[in-house]
Amino acid sequence: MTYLPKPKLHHPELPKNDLGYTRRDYEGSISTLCAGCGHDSISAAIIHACYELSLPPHRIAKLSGIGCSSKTPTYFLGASHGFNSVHGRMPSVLTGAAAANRDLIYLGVSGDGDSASIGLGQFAHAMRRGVNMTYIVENNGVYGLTKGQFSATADRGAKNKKGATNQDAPIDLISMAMLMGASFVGRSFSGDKPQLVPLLKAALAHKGPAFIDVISPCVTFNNHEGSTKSYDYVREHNEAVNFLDVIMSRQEITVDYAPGTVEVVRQHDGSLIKLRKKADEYDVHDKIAAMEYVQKHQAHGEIVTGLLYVDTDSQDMHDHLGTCSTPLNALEGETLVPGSAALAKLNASLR
Amino acid sequence: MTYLPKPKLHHPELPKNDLGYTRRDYEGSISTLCAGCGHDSISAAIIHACYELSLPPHRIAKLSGIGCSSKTPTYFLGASHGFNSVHGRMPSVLTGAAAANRDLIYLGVSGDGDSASIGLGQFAHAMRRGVNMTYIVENNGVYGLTKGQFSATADRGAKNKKGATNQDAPIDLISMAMLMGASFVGRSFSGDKPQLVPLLKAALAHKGPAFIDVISPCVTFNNHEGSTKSYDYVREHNEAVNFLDVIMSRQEITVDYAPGTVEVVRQHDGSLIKLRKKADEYDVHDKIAAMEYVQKHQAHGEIVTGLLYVDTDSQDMHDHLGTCSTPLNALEGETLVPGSAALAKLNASLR
Amino acid sequence: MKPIEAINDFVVKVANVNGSGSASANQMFAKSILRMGVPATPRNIFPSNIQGLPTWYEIRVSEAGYRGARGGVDLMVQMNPQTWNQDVASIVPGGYLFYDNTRALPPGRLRDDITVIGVPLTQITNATYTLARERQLFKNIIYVGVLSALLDIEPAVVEQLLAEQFKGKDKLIAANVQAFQLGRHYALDHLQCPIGLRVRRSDKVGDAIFVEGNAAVGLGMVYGGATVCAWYPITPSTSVVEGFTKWASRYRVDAQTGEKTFATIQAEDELASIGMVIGAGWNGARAFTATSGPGISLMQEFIGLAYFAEIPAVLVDVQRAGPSTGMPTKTQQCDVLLCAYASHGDTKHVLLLPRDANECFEFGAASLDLADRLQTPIFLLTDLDIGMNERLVAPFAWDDSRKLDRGKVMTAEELEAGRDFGRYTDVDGDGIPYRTYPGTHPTRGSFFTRGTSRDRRAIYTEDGAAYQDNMERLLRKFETAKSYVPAPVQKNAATSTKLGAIYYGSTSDSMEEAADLLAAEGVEIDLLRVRAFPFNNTVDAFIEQHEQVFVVEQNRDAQLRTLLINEGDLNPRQLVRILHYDGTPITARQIAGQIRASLGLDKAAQKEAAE
Amino acid sequence: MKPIEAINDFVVKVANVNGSGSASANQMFAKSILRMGVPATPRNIFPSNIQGLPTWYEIRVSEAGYRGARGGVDLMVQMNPQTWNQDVASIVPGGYLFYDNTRALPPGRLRDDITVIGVPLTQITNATYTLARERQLFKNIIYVGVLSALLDIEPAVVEQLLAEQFKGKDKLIAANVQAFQLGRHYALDHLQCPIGLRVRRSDKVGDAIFVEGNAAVGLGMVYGGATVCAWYPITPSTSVVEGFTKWASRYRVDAQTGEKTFATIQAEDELASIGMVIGAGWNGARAFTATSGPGISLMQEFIGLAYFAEIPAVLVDVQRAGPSTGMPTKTQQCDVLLCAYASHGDTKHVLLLPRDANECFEFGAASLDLADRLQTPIFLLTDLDIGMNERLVAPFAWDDSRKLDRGKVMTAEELEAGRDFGRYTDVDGDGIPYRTYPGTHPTRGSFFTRGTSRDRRAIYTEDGAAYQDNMERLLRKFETAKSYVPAPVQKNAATSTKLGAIYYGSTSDSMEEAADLLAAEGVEIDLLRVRAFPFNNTVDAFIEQHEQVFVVEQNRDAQLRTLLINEGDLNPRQLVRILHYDGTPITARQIAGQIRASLGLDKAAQKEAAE
Ligand SMILES: Cc1ncc(C[n+]2csc(CCOP(=O)(O)OP(=O)(O)O)c2C)c(N)n1
Ligand SMILES: Cc1ncc(C[n+]2csc(CCOP(=O)(O)OP(=O)(O)O)c2C)c(N)n1
Ligand code: SF4
Ligand code: SF4
Ligand SMILES: [Mg+2]
Ligand SMILES: [Mg+2]
Repeated sequence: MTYLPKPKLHHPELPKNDLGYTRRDYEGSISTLCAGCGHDSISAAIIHACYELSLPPHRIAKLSGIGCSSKTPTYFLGASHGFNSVHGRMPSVLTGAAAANRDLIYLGVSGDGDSASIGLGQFAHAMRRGVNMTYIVENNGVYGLTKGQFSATADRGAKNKKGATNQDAPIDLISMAMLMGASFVGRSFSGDKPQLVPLLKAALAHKGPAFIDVISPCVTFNNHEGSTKSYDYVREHNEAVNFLDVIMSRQEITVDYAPGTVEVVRQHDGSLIKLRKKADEYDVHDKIAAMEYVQKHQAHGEIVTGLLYVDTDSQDMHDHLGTCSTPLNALEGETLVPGSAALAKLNASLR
Repeated sequence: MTYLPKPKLHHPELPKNDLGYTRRDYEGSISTLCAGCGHDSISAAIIHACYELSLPPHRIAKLSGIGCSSKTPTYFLGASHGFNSVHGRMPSVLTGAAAANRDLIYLGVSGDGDSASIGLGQFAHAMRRGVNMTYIVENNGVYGLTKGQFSATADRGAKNKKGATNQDAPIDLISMAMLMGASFVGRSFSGDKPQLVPLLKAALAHKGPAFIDVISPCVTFNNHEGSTKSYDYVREHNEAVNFLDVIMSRQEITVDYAPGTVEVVRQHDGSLIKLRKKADEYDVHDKIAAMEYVQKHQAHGEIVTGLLYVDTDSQDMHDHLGTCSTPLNALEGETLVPGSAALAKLNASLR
Repeated sequence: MKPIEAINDFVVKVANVNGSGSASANQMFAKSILRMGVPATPRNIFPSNIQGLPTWYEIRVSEAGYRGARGGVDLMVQMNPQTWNQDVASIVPGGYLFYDNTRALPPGRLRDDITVIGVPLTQITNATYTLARERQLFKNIIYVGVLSALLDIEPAVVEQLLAEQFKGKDKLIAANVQAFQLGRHYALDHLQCPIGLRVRRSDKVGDAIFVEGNAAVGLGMVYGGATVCAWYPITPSTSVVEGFTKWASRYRVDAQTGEKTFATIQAEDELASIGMVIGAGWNGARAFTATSGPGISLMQEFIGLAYFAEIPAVLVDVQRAGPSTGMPTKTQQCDVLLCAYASHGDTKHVLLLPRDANECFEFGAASLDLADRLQTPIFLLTDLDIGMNERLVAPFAWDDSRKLDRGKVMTAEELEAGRDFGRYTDVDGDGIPYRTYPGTHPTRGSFFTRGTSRDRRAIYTEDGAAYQDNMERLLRKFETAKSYVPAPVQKNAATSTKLGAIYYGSTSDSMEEAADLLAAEGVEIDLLRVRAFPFNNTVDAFIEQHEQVFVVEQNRDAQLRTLLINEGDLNPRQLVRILHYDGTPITARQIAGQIRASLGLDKAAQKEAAE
Repeated sequence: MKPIEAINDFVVKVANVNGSGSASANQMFAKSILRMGVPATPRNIFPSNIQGLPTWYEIRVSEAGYRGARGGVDLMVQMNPQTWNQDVASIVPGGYLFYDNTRALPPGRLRDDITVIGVPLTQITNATYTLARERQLFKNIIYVGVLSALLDIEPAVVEQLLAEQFKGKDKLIAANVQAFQLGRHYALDHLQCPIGLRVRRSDKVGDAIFVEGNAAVGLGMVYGGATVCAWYPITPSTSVVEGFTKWASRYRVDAQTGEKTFATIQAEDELASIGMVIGAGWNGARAFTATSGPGISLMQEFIGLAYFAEIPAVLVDVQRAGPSTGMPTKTQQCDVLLCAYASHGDTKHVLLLPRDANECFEFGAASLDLADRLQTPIFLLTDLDIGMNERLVAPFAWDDSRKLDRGKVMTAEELEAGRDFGRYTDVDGDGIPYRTYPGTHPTRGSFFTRGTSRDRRAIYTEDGAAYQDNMERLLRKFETAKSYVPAPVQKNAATSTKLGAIYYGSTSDSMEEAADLLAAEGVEIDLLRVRAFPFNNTVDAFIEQHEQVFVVEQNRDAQLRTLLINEGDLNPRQLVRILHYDGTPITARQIAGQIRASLGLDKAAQKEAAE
């Protein structure tokens, strides 16, 4: 953590996005995480992505559980409402919030303990339900805040600081998300901003449950030999599947990427994602193949990153529920209350 | 349910198994489920399997959650201790029980609501942990006991009795079990005794977490047109992957099956499972391929049944924990209490 | 033994098998009595089972309007051989037994102090119908036909009910009327009709409606403006959500577009359902969940979050017999204490305690206002007896000038105008701070919600003084709640008395009847029906005015009494426990018996009380 | 202002940055005082954060043996510029400030009523060491060296401690001793040593041991024969399990095979951890879990199951400040009510309330016996203050003739011999039935365990009478529990008095010191320290013997007082709330102040009480 607060004044020459906001407008209060924590890099990427997408900060709602990772929403998007709920239960709170107001952008931030241990059920069911959100797990394989116990994503055989070895099978959140029905699934590494920022942008623009697993080393409890979530390990085993960028449809200019290896994906809102396939046969629309790909590489100790699966035709929870286009929280008594005449009729039917 | 209790007297000519028990010795009290409920067929198959394996009934512990399915342990193995715990939390109770006494055989019985909705997390984590058990989900796609709401395994598009349509993505417990690290995974249909009984026997003989998903139609709330869990639907879409039988190693005689299509699997206790592959390329040891196979067929509306994956080298929770061979619940104070001399030394180190 | 003679004042009980289709026949039977202007109160007694186990339907006919369970059966309609012995035993001396005598009964099993009426129902049914399903269903209508003759119920009333029920399906009407007449004529031809028990047309029903408490809660939520309902199925609360969804589907769907102004979400469990309610409440929607005891237990952590972070939420708890899974289809008032002090740490929660379906509707709608006004979880505590039984209650009423009370919400306009916003600042001195909905204003009014301690402006802090300041404000808010919740209802005895009784919810009918019974014996009791927690100050006053106050409730540990003593610093010795908790609804006779025993009035009473 | 002069009676507080490695230096500093025979009580004050935020270590040196927090600081060791202002403000007039004056401080920020001692710590450190890690670690040892000179601590004692700590690593010992001497000599050379505060060798420590409550609980579980520990990490309970696992790994691993006679299972959450404990308990193993408030909330449903199905289980709740996530690193006694009446429906649970690490050990071992004996969940309620601070306590003791009490378990032999077994039959009249372990006998003694109601032979039933019979037996069992749980400890005042005080747990040290303070002023109070719930009958007797009884506890809502009143039917007006709940440990001064205020003895006291 940096002790001295940054000066609050805006530098007059800071570049502005389409809404006239600078990067500073997307920042939050000063992080109290350990210096060098991967989570802080993710916060920076979120700030970057929201700035570049020109999202109005106050139209984003950021929700989290409990953990070092779950603390981070305080450190970005200070003009957004945030909700640091209870351990492992952010998905349900976010689901309720999304039901109440379909017009906000929902960002769920969680840790691997929060989502893969205590929160596994809620994580899975939020995906099934098609909640329109971007769900990020800041995955370090440990419980940071409670000082270094293994989480459910720790690899079998990983050693912790005290020398204990993890014996339980690890949970692969990527495969789990695909299996549960997430319509956008990607993975990245906290230190890989060029990959993470576009992935976040694509996820934020996606309609339906977008899930991103971000490997995010805990410098205090898990960045040591034997840990499969440490910086060094991840750098070595990181096999990027593709690169991507989001172009909001109103821009309509594609970034100049090397041609030939690029696939363009059209998102719900019309925005496009361009993909650079690592392997020629990789098809981001084939979920079963994606799961196989991820797992096969995993079996070889490789972590596949990039946008791994996207369904551009997905429906979201509101489509399923058939709710009206006005956010439910904006409806007034006149719309909601049937009134005394209806009640008189109803009484009559009950005699 | 049959109102009149069966006479308690044993027929003198009933055949006996190696332990001298008859089938009746593996029965429980009279079922109070709806007449024709698939769950009753599963109870019958369990009775059959335990009888044929000559398991001493009192060395089996049967645990369940809450639901019609979870009531069934009362209806089989009356000489076993049973535990009807709370909704969705049988896996943790069973885990604790298994930790306490490694010498009993653990049978976990659950429903799809119990395991895929409220209990998803516990289900997943019990698999990860390698608990030595046979875990059966009696899967009808509905909440029977609370009268017909959709469970999390109901297919998207399924209609319930009241005409409502399920909108959420279904959970495929088979893929989930494999993903989470179950070392024995199979699926069957309550009405298919020739397949289910051998599958149960193999699972009971397996060391490590054995999971069986049994499609079990609810005759009251889910056996109607539009339901993908109804008898008729399942009969049509059931594609049996293989047949299998268990031979306890002390018998050492293999059943006379048609040769050529048979694969022999050696289990931990030395017992053999013979598999008849439906598709020549099916390999019960390849988890990733199994998941792909299951999901590909699922995508075509087909339910793959049979033994789908087995790891004959799996370790169980006690191996991971390094616990002693004597059951923990049998250890006496002499073994467990370090005594006053050790305490005096310890006190000294705290000064 | 002389057979009982009674007009418009008796108890009929029908013994059936679960899942045999008797429910709608029995309901029609009860309704036919109501349509003759005679108050009747049915109770379903059913097992935790789907098909095949015993179930009963008990109807108390009472021109005086008593709605509580009475105890004892005057006419037993025995349709289930499984329960023959216990059913025959439950008939009061001089009562009647009506049974299916198609097959002969084992000898020596009948009492000689009752009148036995055999009708070969199965034989009649099978002679007329061939399809198994028809046989099963019509047999029920046939016995209603027999009953109409035995009890002198006007056949036109039943035929009218059948016509309403199968409106549009004329063939079904005719078939059912035929079955009804089959039974009725058999009885008229072969039996002495009517028996000593009779229904006589009256005018005591008035404009009352006949409805289940759970459905009424659901309707109250529609009228209260709930837009998000998140739930997980559990007996006996499931029909709250079914009711909400049914009424909302009637009143809240755009006829053109089919778009809904509500969302009912079936969650994966109770932790998720309360989480969703809290998320929705945080985001400015009116949201509720419905559950029963086990669900409340699972929601504890989240309830504490909503209390501390001050998020509106409504929890309907339709109580059933605990602890643990207990008796899921039996009634109790056993979650009072858990709800009042739910979650770890120091907490206090608002409880609403409706007595019947009418108040279920009223308090249902009010709960959403209270949640928004007080920014805290509100518990609507009903029970199986209120929730899952149709009951005659005052008709629902709604004042069209009434507005939804959204509480203290700061708007974009106010923020724009520069109004100061501190999420946890007590600007009005009532302990209730202002909140903003997420997304309100681009630069002002955003804040971070958390379950950890923070200062008045919602900034995270571990400072003890800020923490304590906040905890004291929460107490102030709870004090404020007293003036918003429904006040207790007092009903003094005819003459001044030193005895009082405090009661609530489903106990009310029986308590008030017990007061009548006791008054008739010269024991006068002032009555105070509490309708909410925290208690209004008049409750303490009432207790102080009486030497002895009976606290009547349906649980083992006298839970409301604990709340009374703890919150009012009252002397426990003044408050006498009157308890009943075996899962059956409490009766007036039981209450009167225990009160007599406690006053040392009646030796016999002590026996009755212990029943 | 004259600088304070005090020998063996003062408070030192060290202000550090979290994660800077100061913890072990501070512990060594505290231990050096103890090794000189002078009682010292340290307290860690730390944020909910891993690295970078302020943290403090406060040591109360008290030859009289007072262990409660005192309030005020005599010597502030200021090592963290973030908290400069508040730290300087906390020094009592006449006190001392020791700080790192490597960089000049802004002017005008120092008080003139304190003695300021500047040492260029960073400069000294950096001049000697070059590696960043060395600089960070040795700076801490250097200030311990300075402190030894300032407070007259014997250097040999510190050197001996260093030798013990780094036993076998001679290079490290030498390096640390060097750093220590560096600081010490700087002080001796440049400062006036010692200051007015001094440690003087004494003999008041005796055979006391210095240990954390959580570690002691873990050790108690080893001695109590726990074989299964299932848990989920949560502050401040995590070190209970770490302690258990550490000691078990020392005493319970076969030297040859490496096989363990215990299993520590990290569950996926608290629902799973209590589920595992219940499964293990059902299966005859002694099992426990450790958690804090949020975990207890999540365990509610399972706790009700264990109560109703009567399964032994031990739950250690190391309490922290609630509600909700609250202040996870601050102390409170705020889960008393939730634990006592945990879960929906009518329930009552046994609570054990240790005062310190010695009782943590004792009650830890006893809890497993009690769970087996009473076949019910046992709560061991400690708190952060007891659990996460090392404290001087009486040494652990064990009687080798003591046997594990496995309670009423019917064996295969007894069953074989034809002894009748009914799982829920009260054969002995104490409410405790017999159980069998699964797998005991081929044909006898098996039964079905369930959370639903059943009869005395464990057969499922929805019969009201059987249900009530069982619920009454559970009450009888709770009555029986009174004679098994640790009895309260009474300590009467020197002269007869009408004032009494009831207290428990971590409040005890401060309460007993407060009684001394008040006695010195002529206010005599009889003391009763309760150690368990249900309360022994002597508690009611104690209250009846006194006109006014202060109930002293660390929560807002006077939770133990509620239990006293509710279970004893006591008059609340006799019981005066003495409360403190801002997350800091209660002090003797605060208690004495509130008691004075309540007695109207002191106007000034009222201010202090409100502090
Ligand atoms: C109900 C509950 N149980 C336990 C805790 C303690 N706890 C806080 S954070 C945490 C784990 C966090 O791990 P993770 O989600 O991976 O976040 P990280 O700190 O690693 O970023 C735990 C167990 C809690 N706050 N609430
Ligand atoms: C905590 C809790 N919530 C809800 C319930 C109510 N409940 C009982 S069984 C059940 C669903 C059972 O469904 P499933 O497991 O599929 O079993 P089935 O009856 O279909 O065999 C529910 C929701 C409960 N008993 N406990
Ligand atoms: S403990 Fe680990 S996860 Fe937590 S802030 Fe520090 S580095 Fe990050
Ligand atoms: S309701 Fe369905 S699942 Fe339950 S017993 Fe009946 S048929 Fe079986
Ligand atoms: Mg983590
Ligand atoms: Mg089901």
